[in-house]
Amino acid sequence: MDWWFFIEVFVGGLLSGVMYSLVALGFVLIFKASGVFNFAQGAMVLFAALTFVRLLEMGVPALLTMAITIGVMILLAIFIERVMLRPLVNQDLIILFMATIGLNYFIEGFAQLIWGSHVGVLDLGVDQYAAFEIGNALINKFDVWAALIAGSLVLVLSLFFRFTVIGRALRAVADDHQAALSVGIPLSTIWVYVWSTAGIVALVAGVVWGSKLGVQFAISTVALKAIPVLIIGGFTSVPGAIIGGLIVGCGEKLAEVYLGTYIGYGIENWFPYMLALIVLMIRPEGLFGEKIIERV
Amino acid sequence: MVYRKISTVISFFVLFLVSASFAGEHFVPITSYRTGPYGVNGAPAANGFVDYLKMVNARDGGVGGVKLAWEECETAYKPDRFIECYERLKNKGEAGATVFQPLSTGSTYAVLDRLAVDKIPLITMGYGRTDASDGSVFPWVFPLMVNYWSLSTAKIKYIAELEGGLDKLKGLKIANVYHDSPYGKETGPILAKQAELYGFDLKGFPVAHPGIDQKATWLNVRRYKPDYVVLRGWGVMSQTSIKEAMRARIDASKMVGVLWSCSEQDTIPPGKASIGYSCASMINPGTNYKVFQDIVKYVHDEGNATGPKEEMANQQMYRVGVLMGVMTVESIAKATEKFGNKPMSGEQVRWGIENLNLTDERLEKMGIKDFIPNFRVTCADHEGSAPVKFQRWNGKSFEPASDWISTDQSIVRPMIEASAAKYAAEKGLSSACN
Amino acid sequence: MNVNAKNNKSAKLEVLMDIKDISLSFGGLKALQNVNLHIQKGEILAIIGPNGAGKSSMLNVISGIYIPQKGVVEWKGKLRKKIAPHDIARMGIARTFQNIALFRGMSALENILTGRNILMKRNLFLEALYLGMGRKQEEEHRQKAEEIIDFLEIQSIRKTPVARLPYGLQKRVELGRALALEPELLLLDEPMAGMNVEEKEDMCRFILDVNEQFGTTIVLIEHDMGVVMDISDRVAVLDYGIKIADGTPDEVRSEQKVIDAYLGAG
Amino acid sequence: MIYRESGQFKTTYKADQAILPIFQDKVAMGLLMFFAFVIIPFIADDYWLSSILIPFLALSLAALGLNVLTGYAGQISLGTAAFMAVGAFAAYNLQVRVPEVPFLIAFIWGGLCSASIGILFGLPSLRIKGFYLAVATLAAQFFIEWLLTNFGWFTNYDSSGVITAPPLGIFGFAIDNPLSKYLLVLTIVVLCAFAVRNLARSEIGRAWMAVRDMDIAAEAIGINLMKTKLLAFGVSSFLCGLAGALWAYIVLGTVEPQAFDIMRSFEILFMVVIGGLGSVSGAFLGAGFMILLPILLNNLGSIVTGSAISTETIAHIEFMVFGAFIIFFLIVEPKGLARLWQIAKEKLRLWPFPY
Repeated sequence: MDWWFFIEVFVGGLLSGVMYSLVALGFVLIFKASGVFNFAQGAMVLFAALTFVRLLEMGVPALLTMAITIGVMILLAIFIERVMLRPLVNQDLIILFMATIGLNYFIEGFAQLIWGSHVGVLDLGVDQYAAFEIGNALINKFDVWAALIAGSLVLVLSLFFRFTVIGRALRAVADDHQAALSVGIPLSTIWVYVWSTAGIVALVAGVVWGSKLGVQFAISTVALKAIPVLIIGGFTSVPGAIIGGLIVGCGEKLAEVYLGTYIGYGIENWFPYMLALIVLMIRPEGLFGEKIIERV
Repeated sequence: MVYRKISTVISFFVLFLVSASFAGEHFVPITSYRTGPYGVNGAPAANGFVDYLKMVNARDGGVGGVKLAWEECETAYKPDRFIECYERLKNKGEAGATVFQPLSTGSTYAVLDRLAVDKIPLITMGYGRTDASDGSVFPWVFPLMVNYWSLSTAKIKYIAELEGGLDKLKGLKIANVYHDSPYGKETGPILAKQAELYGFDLKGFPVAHPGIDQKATWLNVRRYKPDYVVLRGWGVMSQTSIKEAMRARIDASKMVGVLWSCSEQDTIPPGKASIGYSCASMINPGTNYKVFQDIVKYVHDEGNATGPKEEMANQQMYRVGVLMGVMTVESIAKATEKFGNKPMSGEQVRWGIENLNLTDERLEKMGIKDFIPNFRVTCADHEGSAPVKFQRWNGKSFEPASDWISTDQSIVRPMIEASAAKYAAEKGLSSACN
Repeated sequence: MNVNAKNNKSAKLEVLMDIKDISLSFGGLKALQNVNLHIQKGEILAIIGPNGAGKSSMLNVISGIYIPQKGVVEWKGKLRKKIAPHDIARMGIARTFQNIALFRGMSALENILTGRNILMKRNLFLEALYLGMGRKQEEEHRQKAEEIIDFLEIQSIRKTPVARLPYGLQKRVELGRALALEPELLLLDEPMAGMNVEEKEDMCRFILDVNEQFGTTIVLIEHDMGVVMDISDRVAVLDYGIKIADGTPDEVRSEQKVIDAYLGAG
Repeated sequence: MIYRESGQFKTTYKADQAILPIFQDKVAMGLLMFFAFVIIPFIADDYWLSSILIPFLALSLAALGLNVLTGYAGQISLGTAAFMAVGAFAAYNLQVRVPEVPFLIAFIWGGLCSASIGILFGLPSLRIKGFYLAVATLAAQFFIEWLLTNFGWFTNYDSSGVITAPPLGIFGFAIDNPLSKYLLVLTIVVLCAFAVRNLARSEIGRAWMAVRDMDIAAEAIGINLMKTKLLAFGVSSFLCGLAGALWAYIVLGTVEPQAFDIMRSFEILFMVVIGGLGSVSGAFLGAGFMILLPILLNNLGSIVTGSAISTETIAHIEFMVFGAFIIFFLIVEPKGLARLWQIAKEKLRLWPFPY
């Protein structure tokens, strides 16, 4: 067997895995702080990316665009907290989960309604096609670069959790809501913080994915890739999201390439889920997650 | 609030029932999809279609003095939604719907059985059910100009041209990267046939909908080390394929896309990756044909265009949409020649389509000379097997990459007839031609 | 009336469950240590003790949810093996929970009927068609359920969703659901917790009536000493997982260890 | 008709346990059935039959199936469409392999296959709950879609991977026009609806609800969680499979695996949520809502053709409205339209006196 090719597949898998983690992070943040599984994360990615690219198309300078988009995502978070989370605060988590599916549809519609659905081209000035050659293996530079962004984002987030007041509050909330209040920040505020943060993560993910795929409706479907990542990595762990992403990325690519030859291509659509299913059966809380207390 | 909702529901239905009654007009149902994963392709096509109809009304006052009326219905590329649209629009207008164009293979399949009952023809230009080209079995379906299989033969010819002769195909490795759906699978059999005929090696690589993540697929393609890649993509898949191809160090000039991977949505996002990428088309690139000048003159300048003006120049799908309009109108025109200047019914238009004969003079008159090749439909041959034009993307726009390449009916026709015969046997149909 | 009732009961000493020298611990924490306890048929046995004395653990051992690391539990003279939670009920042991565990989506009647499920046969088709046995058993058991409803005097709230009922009534419905199983042994986990005086009196009455009319053996955990002393035939006192006393209310009341334990705890 | 319970005293529990204890409800149901079976065939045209009523009924059946699982047994599933697909393809394959099999048998066979697959993917529900289970069902969704697309056997090696339903006929009477198809679907769906209603008020239904509301207590009173959950998965998938067969055979006629993609699963989940969790009527109300809304918006668009609102805008608005309604119902009335209807009835019952 061709080992250089194996390396290429393996590393390629790792790199796209990081891209999944990038999306998964948004889920983790919200789940960590509110126990809500936010199905709408994918739509938020779409919304952020669309906002960003359309503003650029209008000729708004990049930095300003970034600032505005962040602002928009924060507004979105506030809106969600007011309209959806507050009324559902003491509801069963499964109800909240279904509500976020509704939210997902709402945002998808809204995003395309105001920004239109034509493909937006996002050039970050990084050559998508250049690659390092290691032996006969090609390692795409853009993917490496995206991986670095994801990595640094994770770093920032973990620091944020460890050293800022809000961060600590969030972790407190994760443990129990009373504790959060004792930190002196009302729950609603905290939720706004979390969803804003998730929105900003979505923006980063959107920009990276968008520049890779072109900004369009389809990028909201990357969320579906992130779900098994979460199951495997654990819903509550930021590093877990990364490791989970890597496992899923590698797993599906290797399966597609080496298994696919025998049982037919297209495995990568379900392989991560089967992987997740196995993890669920053995260790429901995921590899890095905290033990699930009968919440859902 | 329940009651209020119900009452609004009712009131709306009443409204729409009384609203669209198109007296004394040819009714053209337009089933478009401006949304969903394929909206990016569907929207410009619909705009082109509608703009052309508007132009005809403005320029010629309709067809044979009878105005064209149309209603658009969003299918979101879903067969069940298309059926709903079909059922809703089929009886609109004084003489009922003239002809449907689903612009979706799945939808085509879904209404196949209903056409004969409703006596409404279907034009499926460059898509749909291939063996419907056999008019003796499928009297109501018209895969005009070129169907999937014919197209495929032209594609292989084109590759041979690049290589310098059909004999050069021997020993080549050709990868068929296709959308994992009825549309994508349709060319499997014909390619296999050609592979054995010309002695090239063929391997298929399916890409699951929507096809935004194809890394693994292209790793496989790369491992296969193909000389050429036939790209049978649709929607977001195509552009992603072109990108991944370059990432996998497969040169765009070695990629040949099909009809539906041949628009700017596919070639612009990949940037430099798509320079040199070529793809099949029913039409010549560019807009310097009379028909487009007329659309500008009678529609855009009048300020009642459906979409933005740039579309015409930088949207292949817009031009395809215009072509759809052209075929509809021409069929109606043909029908009026026989049945007189009154609103045409589906059945009458069916006759019109079946007797289409687009000679150069005719094309000249229609202002689309050289925009499309000339071809002729017969009862047996609902395709007219028009030649195919290949276009190459130069980084800014498409330009002709070949002459009109004729399709190889000697391969396609027998397969079509065999397949059609099988269908006829299943359904117990007798030949519609004599 | 209780007095002579008790006497002639304690005359026939048939042991329903015999718990021999069991120990139970979670990780380091020793919940129960070398506890011996037997439950006589037809009696009302109360298990009391300060918080964290191991009362609930004891109840769970009796109900079979916990399997003690050491010691054996005999049920009707036979050694009881590990059993699936849903088989406990089939053995004839029913229970109520400390914090109400009713099926909130159902009416009082449905909750009680659900208690009868265990006595019904399952037949997908007949039940789907609501024919033959599928229908017959519904109607028969409805009859039984109504008897319980009458017994607990909750006719008026039959069709009310339990979520809408006041606390006391919910407790009553839960008791009804347990009774619907027609158990031999009924375990009550703090049946009167958080009740006002009237509610408590009602509940006492029901417990005694159940014991009298159906001859059901009852084991209950309760904080309220007063209540316990009034209604129970026998009282077992736990403290830090050790049984420090076991006897008639009067005996226990006079037991020095008990007084210390409670003063200590109090 | 005035809606009054008063004066109707049930003398026997039998009477009280009838499927519709209240007289007016009996009458209403009777009228509804009369309307559906007798009036509609006269007033509805082909458009209404074949593109609104038949799809509506088929999807209602799917929603009913999901409601058994999610509404009654409290197990959430995002794989409904996959189970529909199993039903459709199983029915098709039986008829292809054994041509003389009548289609009704094929439908039931489809349902049974779907049921067994459902039970298989229901196994994780013994260990996991909530959206963890949803993930398990997602696995089913993607895996089955792939399986059907990837292996030609399932489509009888059709070159484009679609299945075309053979013509339907019963006792030599061909079911080929919209009306006969409508009546067929209606009959099947009504029968299923009554079956579910019966289950819901019987021992099985109570077991399901017990598991949904408080599984620990359910165990304590002797309900076997495993059997109960798997039974729910089985019955649910059976109905979904049947719905799938109807969808393939009668609504579309020719169908590709992609017709049962994840979007369909969500659509049906929405029907259940909007219509009302844990109620039979909810499935129908939800389905009706989900079918009519797009058409309504669409017509709204075509009334003001192109000029004011483009179909594009309409479709986006459609997305928003769905989303908004989901959230609205989850906040205001988790039991959905069915509950609102019930409340309306209670009000009516007390009318004109507020108390």
